[in-house]
Amino acid sequence: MEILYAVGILSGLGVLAGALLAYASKVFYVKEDPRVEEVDSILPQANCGACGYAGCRDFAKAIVSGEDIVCPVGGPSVAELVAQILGKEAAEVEERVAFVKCAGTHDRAKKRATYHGVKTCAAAHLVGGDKECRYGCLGLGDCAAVCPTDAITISRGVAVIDPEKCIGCELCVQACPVNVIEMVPKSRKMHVVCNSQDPPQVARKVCDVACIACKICTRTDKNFTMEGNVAVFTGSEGGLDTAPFVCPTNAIMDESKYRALEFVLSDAVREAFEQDKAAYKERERAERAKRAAARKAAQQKKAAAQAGGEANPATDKSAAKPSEDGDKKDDSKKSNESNKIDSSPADGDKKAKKEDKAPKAEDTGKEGE
Amino acid sequence: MKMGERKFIISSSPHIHDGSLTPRIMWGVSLALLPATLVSFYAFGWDAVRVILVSMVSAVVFEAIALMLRNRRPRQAMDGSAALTGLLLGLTLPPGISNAMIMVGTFVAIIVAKQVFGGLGQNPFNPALTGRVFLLIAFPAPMTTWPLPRDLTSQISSLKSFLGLAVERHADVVTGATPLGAVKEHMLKALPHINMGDLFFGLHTPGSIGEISALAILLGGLGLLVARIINWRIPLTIIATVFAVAFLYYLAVPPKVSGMSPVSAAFYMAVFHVFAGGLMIGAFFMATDYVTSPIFPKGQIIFGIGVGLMTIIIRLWGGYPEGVSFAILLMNALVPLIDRYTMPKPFGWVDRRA
Amino acid sequence: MEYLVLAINAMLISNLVLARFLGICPFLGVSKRLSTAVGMSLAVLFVMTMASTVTWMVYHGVLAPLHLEYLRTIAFILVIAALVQLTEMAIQKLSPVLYEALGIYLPLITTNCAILGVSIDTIEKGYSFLGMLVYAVFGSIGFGIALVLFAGIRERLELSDVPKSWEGAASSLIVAGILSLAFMGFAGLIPG
Amino acid sequence: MISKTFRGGIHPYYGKELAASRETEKLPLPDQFFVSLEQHIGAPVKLLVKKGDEVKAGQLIAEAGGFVSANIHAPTSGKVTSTDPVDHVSGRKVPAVTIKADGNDEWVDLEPVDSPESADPKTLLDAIRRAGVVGMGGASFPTHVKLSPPDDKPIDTLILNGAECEPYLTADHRIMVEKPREVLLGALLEARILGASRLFIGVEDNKPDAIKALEDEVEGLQLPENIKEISVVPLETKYPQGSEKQLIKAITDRNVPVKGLPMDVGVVVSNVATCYAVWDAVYNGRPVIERIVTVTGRGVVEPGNYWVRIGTPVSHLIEAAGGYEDDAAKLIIGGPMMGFAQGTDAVPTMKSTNGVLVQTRDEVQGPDFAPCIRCARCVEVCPMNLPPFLLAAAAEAGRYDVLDQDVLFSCVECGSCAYVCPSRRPLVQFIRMGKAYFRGQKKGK
Repeated sequence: MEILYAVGILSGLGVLAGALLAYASKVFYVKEDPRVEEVDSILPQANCGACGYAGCRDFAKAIVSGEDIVCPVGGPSVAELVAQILGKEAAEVEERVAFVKCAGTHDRAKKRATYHGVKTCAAAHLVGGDKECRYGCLGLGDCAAVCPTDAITISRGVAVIDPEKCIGCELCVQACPVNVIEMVPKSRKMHVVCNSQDPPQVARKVCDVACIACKICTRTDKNFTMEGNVAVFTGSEGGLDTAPFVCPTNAIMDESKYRALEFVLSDAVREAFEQDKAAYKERERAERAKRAAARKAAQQKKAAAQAGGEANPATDKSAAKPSEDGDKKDDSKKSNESNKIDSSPADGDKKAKKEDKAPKAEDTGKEGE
Repeated sequence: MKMGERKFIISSSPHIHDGSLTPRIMWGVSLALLPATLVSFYAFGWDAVRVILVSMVSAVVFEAIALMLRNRRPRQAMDGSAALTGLLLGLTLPPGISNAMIMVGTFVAIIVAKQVFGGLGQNPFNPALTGRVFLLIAFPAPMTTWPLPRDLTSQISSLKSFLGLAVERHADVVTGATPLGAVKEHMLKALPHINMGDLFFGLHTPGSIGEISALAILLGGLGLLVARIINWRIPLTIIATVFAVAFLYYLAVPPKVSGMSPVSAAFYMAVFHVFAGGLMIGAFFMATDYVTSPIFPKGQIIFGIGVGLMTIIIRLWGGYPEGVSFAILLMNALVPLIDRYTMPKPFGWVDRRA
Repeated sequence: MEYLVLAINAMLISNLVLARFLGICPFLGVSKRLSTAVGMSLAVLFVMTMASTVTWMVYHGVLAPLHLEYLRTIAFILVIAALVQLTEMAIQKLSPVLYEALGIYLPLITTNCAILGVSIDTIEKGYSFLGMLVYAVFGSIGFGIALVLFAGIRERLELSDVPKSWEGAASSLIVAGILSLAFMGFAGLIPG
Repeated sequence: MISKTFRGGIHPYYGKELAASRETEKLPLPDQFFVSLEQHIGAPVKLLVKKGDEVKAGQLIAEAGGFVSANIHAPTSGKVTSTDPVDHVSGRKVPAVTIKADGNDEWVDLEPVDSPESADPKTLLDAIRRAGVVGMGGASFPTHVKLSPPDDKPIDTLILNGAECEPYLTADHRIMVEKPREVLLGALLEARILGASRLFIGVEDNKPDAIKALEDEVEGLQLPENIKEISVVPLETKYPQGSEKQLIKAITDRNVPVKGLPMDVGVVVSNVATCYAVWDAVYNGRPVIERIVTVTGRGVVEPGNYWVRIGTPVSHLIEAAGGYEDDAAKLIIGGPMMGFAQGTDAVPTMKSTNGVLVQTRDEVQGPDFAPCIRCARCVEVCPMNLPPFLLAAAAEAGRYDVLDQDVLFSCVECGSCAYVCPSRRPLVQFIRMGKAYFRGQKKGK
């Protein structure tokens, strides 16, 4: 009998409470958009705050309420899914990664002082940093400290970002006091590893790998343009894979060949690069010699035949065609020609060109001095 | 030399310093505890030396281990803060306590109360007191066994134990009650006769090894005040509060002290509360710990009054005869809030609502 | 006087969190900021008073007359859960301002064992209705004191260089432990 | 004599004896000048010369780029050889005009103001503006702007800042001793422009000779009508007595509000060297191309004071002071409390360069900084009543969200806190980090 009481009371209480709640949920109904939950569930949940909102949930609320925002971490895939839920067109989101525009390691960039004090970039920047170049990476790792994925390595005084680990959250960009970190499309493989706006004559003095505004790259490759005193890669395509070789100070890096980490930091890789570059120059010279020989032969032939009379560059080119990437070399050749007034170290190149019948092997190693 | 050839050091201003240094402060405070240490040696002999040495050394060792685990230079353990914690803890222990218990105490003090929060400067609670309170609650009996000072048998046994000769160390030790314990026990009955001189000089009263002599602590405390390592606010307010509340209490509940008028008896008991137990060392050395006390002047006064109040409340009404440790720990917990609400306004501050 | 003793006892000596270790979840969860700690304390005060009242009435009005005392735990859980839910909905509708302030804590309170603990305590100890009220109110004030103290310390710890392995709950629990040690000083403050 | 003062502050080793009694010498002209184009607070200047131009001393080479800006003149005659950036005391590199001196030091024709005692304020202001006078105590705020407060901020008091509380520096001290009359005449001009009726000259009491010289001069001075009260006020020798807000508090007991300026309480503060420059600009029509610089410290052989042309490389100054001691380790432009440490001596002097301090290795080296032990010394000495330890801790932890910007920006970076910190914490640097963070945020970075 008692057990019946117990069951009765409990069920009574339960039913009462249930009824009350059911009634209350009607009376006190407050609408919340279910899409917030949905959007939240597809966000990366990194809660990094890179979007400017306090976590993914907040972002979800904001985007559902009509804000026009994108999740920089999630990239296009997330944007598309979100757009599906909201029934909107996905905004074009290009996947981007952060890149440090400086290769001025301790041995390459000149020091102007010894820094004492708080070992962060923000602090060192207050007194101008210890590098002679004021545009370079301070190397104290404020960016690495904020990186949520440990994509940043600090070594020998510069930060290098692993594009594979980078999720594009831009926290490092915000943390960097010298603004040496830039967001670049992940697909871009060609980078100028210099941020210096110093005039060429100054830049040259303070760092071995500075962009010295010689403009050779911009002339050989239309993907490069000058922004003030520094060249930048602005093209949409991959760029010519010879671009790094024409730079007299080795300030252009081809990421498809070298990982940034190694290119900036590893002596071995740098050496390998130098060898590639020397080989390229060698090829270039041989090519020129061949071309010149061909031209000479053509001229001689023409002279001999005394037909036509004009030595058309087009014929020259066709003569040079048999070698691989003939067009590109033609570009660089043009640049060399138009470079005569420039006092850049590319001089050596020109001389070599002028005396291209007898190429000098020792030229190669001296670039960028 | 050519222009620009010499490379200099760059750093943020200012470029000069007054020469003060944290380790120097820490060792300075330790030095100020020298009188109390000497008295303890005189009163308890080698046992006092043993307790203090074990406490200090184990504290430094624990600190060094913690620093190594955190990939810091273990040399930082010699910055004096761990040694000071060890010394303070040792001075608040009864002389008969075993080495193992001391080490448990220093472990709690250094590892649990300090290094867990990031080491020097980060601990919210006074490490030495945390260690002591932990011991008090974990080992109530040994922590409240008080050998009489200058007892010949205890002296001999303590020397033996110090030299590692004795096995049964505390077999013959004569114990007694601390004055505060006696007062607590007899609260409702007649009070025992207390010799104020003994209390002040501390040579014949049982108690924690470093707390018995009010004079010795006072000397050290004055030293700290003169050296400007501490200021008057916290110690003075603690002592004044304890004195005032005790005086009022004994006026309301007159103690039976032979041959005294109620007022002078109340005064007598109030003075007694100031000199007895750990109040002096607490007021001058524990409550003034930089890390765990308020920073702003107003806050320091609030803190001092709070410690005084809690102490006397626990002493008069609570279950423990002594309340200084608890009082300081409780007020330590309040420090962040006190700091928050006593922060002075910047020079020329204009109220934003105005 | 009897109620004063009860109040001090509930608030300090047998502090819900620090002496009886009830309600540790919200104690750790909502003590990151002082402001949220205050909000939580108020919410607990509100819910605890209400829940204790209702459960007291359920017990003395329904269970006791029917000699179903052994059902109290399950019955109380039911009642408290429904009550908190109801309160949350009501507040959300009736006072959005209050909801903004307390709302997020209410679901947390559902699982706050301190509420159930206090409800059962008042029955166990046989408090009168007034005694129950004093106990619930001061018990929750004690909870609030512990929470606010704790939040203050945690805010300070946020600027500290806490070792990575001890960050968050680990060091918080140590703080709670030491705080609890300190509160033991109140033991025996009131005889009985 | 009771010396007035303020709350907080410190008593560092002053080191003034090194150069205080050394009479100011004319520094021989160097071969090359680097005239920085960032010598004031405000809008950047417009460059008027180019590489290859010949210039004369006093010739305008860069024009103020707005009202809050200041002209820059050539320090000597010669040829502009470059306009590349050079080192700036702040540690940055900024555009500058490099002039190769021809050694003749030919001047342009100067245009002094006729009968300055009766000239109207507008003419005076214009002369000051043309001469490119800026605050020469270190702030380098354009003086003509400071002397043109808005109409709703009437000025009744002009305070001459002769406190020179920075240790080691004696440039202001020397100018007060050597040119008291000029300084006072300049101050009277300023007072007249401002319409101030009270003129106080605040001097720290460790410079009795300067106080005496000024008092003597005040007595012999023919006071214009507008001045009702004038006195030399001895101040307690305590750093940072010369900080504007503290100086005003000590002398007039007025509190400059947070985020406010002295003019909010009816006061303008002017450095004594600025007054001299004002006098020079009005009475002689000479632009600011020369000032007194103290070269001092244990790291130089022979400390002294020099009349230095603006743009002179610091290396040249050091040479004049006998060169470096072997253990020179730190080169500071300004004083040891607020000066800027330099990487090299290629940095040029500017209008605001009042001293060059060279410290030796043992003065520079100290232990690394340790955690804060909350000893509250920084709180005790902070003249602005701030909690420096807290501001620094927040900045160190990157927890800028707990910082109140009004409190943070109240900090005048005097360095008293870091000076007394037993944990050797670079509190000022942390606070500056915090400020830099918020400035960056404001810029929308």
